[in-house]
Amino acid sequence: MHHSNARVRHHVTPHPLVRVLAFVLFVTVAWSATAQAQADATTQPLAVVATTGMVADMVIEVGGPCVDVVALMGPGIDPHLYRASAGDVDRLGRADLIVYNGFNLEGQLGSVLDAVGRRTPTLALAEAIAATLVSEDQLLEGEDEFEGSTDPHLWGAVDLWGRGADVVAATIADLRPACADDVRTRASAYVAELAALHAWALASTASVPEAERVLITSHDAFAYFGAAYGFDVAGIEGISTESEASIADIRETADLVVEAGVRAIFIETTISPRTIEAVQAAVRDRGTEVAIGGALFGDAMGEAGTAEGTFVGMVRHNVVTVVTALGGQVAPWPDALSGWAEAWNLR
Amino acid sequence: MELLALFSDFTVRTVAIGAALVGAVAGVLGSFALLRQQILLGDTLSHAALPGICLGFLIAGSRRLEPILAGALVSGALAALLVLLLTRTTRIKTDAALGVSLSLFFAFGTVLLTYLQRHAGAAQAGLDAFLFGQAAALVPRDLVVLAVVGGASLLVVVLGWKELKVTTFDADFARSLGRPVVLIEFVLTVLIALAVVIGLQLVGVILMVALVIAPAAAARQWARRLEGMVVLAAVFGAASGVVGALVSASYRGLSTGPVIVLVASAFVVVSLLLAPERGVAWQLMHALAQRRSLRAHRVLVDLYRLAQDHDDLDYASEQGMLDAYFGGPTGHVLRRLERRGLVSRAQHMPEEGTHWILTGDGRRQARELLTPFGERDAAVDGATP
Amino acid sequence: MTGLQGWLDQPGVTIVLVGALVGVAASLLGAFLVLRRESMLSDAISHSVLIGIVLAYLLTGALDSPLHVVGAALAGLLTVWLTDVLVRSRRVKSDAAIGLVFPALFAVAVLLINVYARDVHLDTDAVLLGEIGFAWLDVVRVGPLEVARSLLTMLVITLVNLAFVVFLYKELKLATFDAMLATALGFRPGLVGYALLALVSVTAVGAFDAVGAILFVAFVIVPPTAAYLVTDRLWRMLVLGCLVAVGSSVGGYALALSFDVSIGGAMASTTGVFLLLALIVGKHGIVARALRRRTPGPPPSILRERETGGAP
Amino acid sequence: MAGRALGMGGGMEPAVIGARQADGTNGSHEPAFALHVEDLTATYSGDAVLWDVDLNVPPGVLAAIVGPNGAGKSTLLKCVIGAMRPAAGHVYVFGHPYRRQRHRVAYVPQRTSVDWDFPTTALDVVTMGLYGRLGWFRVPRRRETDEALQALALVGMDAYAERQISQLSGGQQQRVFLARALVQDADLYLMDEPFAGVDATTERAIVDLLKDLRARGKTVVAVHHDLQTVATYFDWLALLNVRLIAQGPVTEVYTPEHLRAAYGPRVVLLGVGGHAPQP
Repeated sequence: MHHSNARVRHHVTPHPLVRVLAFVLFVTVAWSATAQAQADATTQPLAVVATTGMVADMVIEVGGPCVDVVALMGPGIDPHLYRASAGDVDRLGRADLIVYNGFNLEGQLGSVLDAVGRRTPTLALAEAIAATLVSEDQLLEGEDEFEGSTDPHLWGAVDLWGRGADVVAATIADLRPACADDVRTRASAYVAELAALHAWALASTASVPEAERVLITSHDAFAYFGAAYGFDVAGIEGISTESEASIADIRETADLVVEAGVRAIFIETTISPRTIEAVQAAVRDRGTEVAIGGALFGDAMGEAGTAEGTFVGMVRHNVVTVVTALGGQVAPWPDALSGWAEAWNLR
Repeated sequence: MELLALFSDFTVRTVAIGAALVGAVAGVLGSFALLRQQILLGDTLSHAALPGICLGFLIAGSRRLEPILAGALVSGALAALLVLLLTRTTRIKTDAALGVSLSLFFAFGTVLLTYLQRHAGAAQAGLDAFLFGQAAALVPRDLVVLAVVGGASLLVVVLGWKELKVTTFDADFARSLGRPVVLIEFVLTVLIALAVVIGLQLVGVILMVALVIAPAAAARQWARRLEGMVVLAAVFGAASGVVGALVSASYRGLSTGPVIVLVASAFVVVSLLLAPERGVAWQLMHALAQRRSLRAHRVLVDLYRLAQDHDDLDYASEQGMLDAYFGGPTGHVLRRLERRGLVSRAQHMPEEGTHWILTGDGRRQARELLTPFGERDAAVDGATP
Repeated sequence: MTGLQGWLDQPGVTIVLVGALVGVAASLLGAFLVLRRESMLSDAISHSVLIGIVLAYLLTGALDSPLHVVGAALAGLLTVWLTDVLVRSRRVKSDAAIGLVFPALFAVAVLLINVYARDVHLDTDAVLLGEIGFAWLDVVRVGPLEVARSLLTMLVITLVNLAFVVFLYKELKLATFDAMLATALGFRPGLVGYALLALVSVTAVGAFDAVGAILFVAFVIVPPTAAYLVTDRLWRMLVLGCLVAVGSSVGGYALALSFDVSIGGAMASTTGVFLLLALIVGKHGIVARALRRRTPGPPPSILRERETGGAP
Repeated sequence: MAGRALGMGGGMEPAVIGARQADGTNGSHEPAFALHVEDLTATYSGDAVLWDVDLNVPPGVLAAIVGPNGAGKSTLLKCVIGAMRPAAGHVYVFGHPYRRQRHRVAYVPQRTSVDWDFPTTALDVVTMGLYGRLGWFRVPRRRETDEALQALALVGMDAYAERQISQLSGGQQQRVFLARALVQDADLYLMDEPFAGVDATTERAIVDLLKDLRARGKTVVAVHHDLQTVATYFDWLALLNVRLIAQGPVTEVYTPEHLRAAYGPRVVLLGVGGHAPQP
């Protein structure tokens, strides 16, 4: 499971003309092809299309060899603003299972996926996790006055996110009964890993002085993170990045930084750093300095093939960045995750 | 007062100054585009920036402002060239050429965006902000870029003022004077593209169109000379920027770009309504006065003709008959004419209704109305016994 | 029936069909817009319908209701009417009027979203950029078949547009070519024009899900323009425009697959390929024109003697 | 026929008064005027381009409306066909409002008012003249095409029937427009600058055509700008410069005084006043 990225499919791009001819062929023999595809469906690994990297990582960890996972929204892609390419559409069309985050994280694609289910089984992971919660209080609402908008950035709280493993396992087991035992074992192993990660994150963040526990980022992606690890969070933009930041947003954030004596603020990898830089400049004008503490992975994970391209590595990066910038001390890496660290040559 | 207090805030000041710079430059260059009836070129240039932004990013490999602006400028210039090529060498008309150029460049831009999304990894994040505007995120460094680029284009306008002016008013005449008209047109197009490109990150594509058009259109209503129009457009543009920034700063959640555009549009509406001679309000009053005097003149003439028909210049016409002759009620018109001493009431038997007689002044004026160019005096008088 | 359903279940088939229908519906009307020199109105309409959608949302609280189509169509007509008012005031030229109206309406729409729907998924991008790639995911049941919603919508819109162009062909032609004669003969060219632009608005709304505003503009303007360079007959221009649209849909999808890029963007870009082709081979294209300039034209025709009439 | 024409628009004659009281029919069955314009005032955003114009064109004449640029000549025709709403006044065609007489009127707009790049043929343009007869929704068929071809033959353009209209010369385009008017078989022909930008041969052909129309009892009202030819081409004349300066038979109206009243004192004219123009 530690070499999970290797399984993200690389598609070969043939000559355009070949593709044009192939397309014509594809249209003319369309329905016989469908019948063919259905015939050998049960023997192949389950073709899963996941929307975000976080969701894909979960499915890869739990599904193991039973699944063949493609993530649509790679590193640096803001899910709120994602645009599909033809290849993505093709992959969605061939998928046996579509796993997405839900709660409107994926913008247009999410609202479409909410409505479907006939053609392909779908799983809204964050929404499924929410359904397992005993208390509604653990869910965070959007700041909007409209009812029913839930903050979709659930993965910020590692313990919450870990609950998804069993949901994913159950879904895969439903579709591939032969894999049922395998995925359940993998799920419980992954849950244990995430529990260790959560404990490490708690220990690390606890070292941040009480006065420094303010996390300011480009947009409101860290509410669950803040609730789980004891930070007051503020984003310049709202939960969705679709509306542009206003002058008042910048000013209020700058005022907050000055009042709370915040020593570092953070950019996000999927969002232009300009708003954070504007806050920094405004703070400087108010007579104090605020550092830019580094780039956090808010809505997407890091580049494939790097440690930050996995969920564990992404959380590790975020915690280390926040804790270091805000004057805390990072806790020792847990033994339960030493295998992961070795795989990525991290010690 | 409260708005002024806002100005002391750093962010508000930065955005307001930036918006004022963009507004002023857009106003000046928009004036030329408006007069040359090339105003929608701004629309095309704004949309055509998208592939340039993507290519600038691809080539430079980073989100640095300069290469991206350069890319946007180049693709804008190419789009303008396409418009020129289509209109000059085929029978395609300007509007279609603009639309073709706009939509094709933008379509290619979206293709490039998805390509970058797949192939450029994390580095491409936030590229759309260049297109959809992020006024609030201006920092002093941006102001320097805006001031340098804007100042340079204004300098070009000032230095080439005479050439620009004569080309704008009459390109054929300019050509006959031996001016390099094609070069001047090219420079003007590049300047507009430049204004659009520096404004894009401030207000976004669609709203940049408004900033090119609105201040110029508002200024056009007031000014009689090109000089005045250009200066006024710059003032309107800058004022839209400042007021828009202040208003958007005073309410949370109001994006700056759209507010600036609405302020600029308000300048247009007010100018359309109030500007002397060109203003709608002025025109309405003028039209009303025209219609009123027209009615009065026609009643006078009708009275005069009825008198002539009866061979009696002091003939008293009954009001009901005048109504029929005129084709509508004439009472209020007659009363107004009476106040001006052009007609007077004749006392007849009460049950027959009011009768009206032309006074001496009234007769003179009616005769004048019937003989607008003098030559027919003799004819009319000759017919009068 | 299962055969047909099997076809419709193919994402590629649905996507290409939706693209082709958007293209046909748009270019049928676009031919007249191009000839009336009102191409840019399609750009204006496609932007300002956002305010119709926002207002419909604020009224109903639903992100997806039939009111959206009504609201958007009304917003499109509002744009046209406001532009008309500005032009008739004779204070601004028609191009400036277009450029004044739609950004203002768009700005109002964006601010309404800012203030009332900040965290709701009602984004400007969705309207401006659309996503044809997801069209096949959203299906509705029609009798025994399950058909993509936008396929159904676009089919209806295309049929309405086709009926409009076929039944009012003569009126549209006259009103476009010679509005003065149309008035003199008692046809109402103004009314015909408004009907045309109302249909453009409705088509724009239908096309948003599929290709987004800007790409819709490409389908309105580019195919008829390409056809305009090739033929000298209005009906051929309409047919050719439709063929270009269908070809762009098929070709664009193939190109999008081969380069793994945005489908809608590739379809719209492909219309440009056809325009390029028309510029090269069309009898009014650049090449033909350059050739004509080099070879001397035919001598001025000798007018035939009149056969009848005239005083003896 | 010229005897029916009025003097100089001063409006003293009983005939005019009679016309004002009724709808222009002058009481008799056959209307006195082919085109009767009454107190017509038209404005563009408040400024009058036509002021209180009374025009009375008797049937069966070739009438020219002449005046300097901006005199409101084209506006007058636009008001007649309802393309522009006048601020005041009425228009009667053969004694009735225009709307009820559409089938008796053919209108030839200025050649430059349409886009000749429009993808269509000469034959198709001529067929447009029959659209009014067809009404809404009905499409032209064989019969209409044949009529259009005949009309094209009348102006010597039948060989160009299938030509795209931009491939025609200016004169040929004007002939197509005339054919389109002819095919309507109207009683009143309104023409806006029929001689503008045409070659000498076409000009002569058009004149012959107009005279042929007159011989068949038709009435022609044409906006004309060439003072030198007006007296030879037309037999009835209205001088217009926002107001009506004079109207009546060419022989009476085409005088230096009237022309100076319309054009100002500096107008230079050849052969005016002395000799009577050929009808």
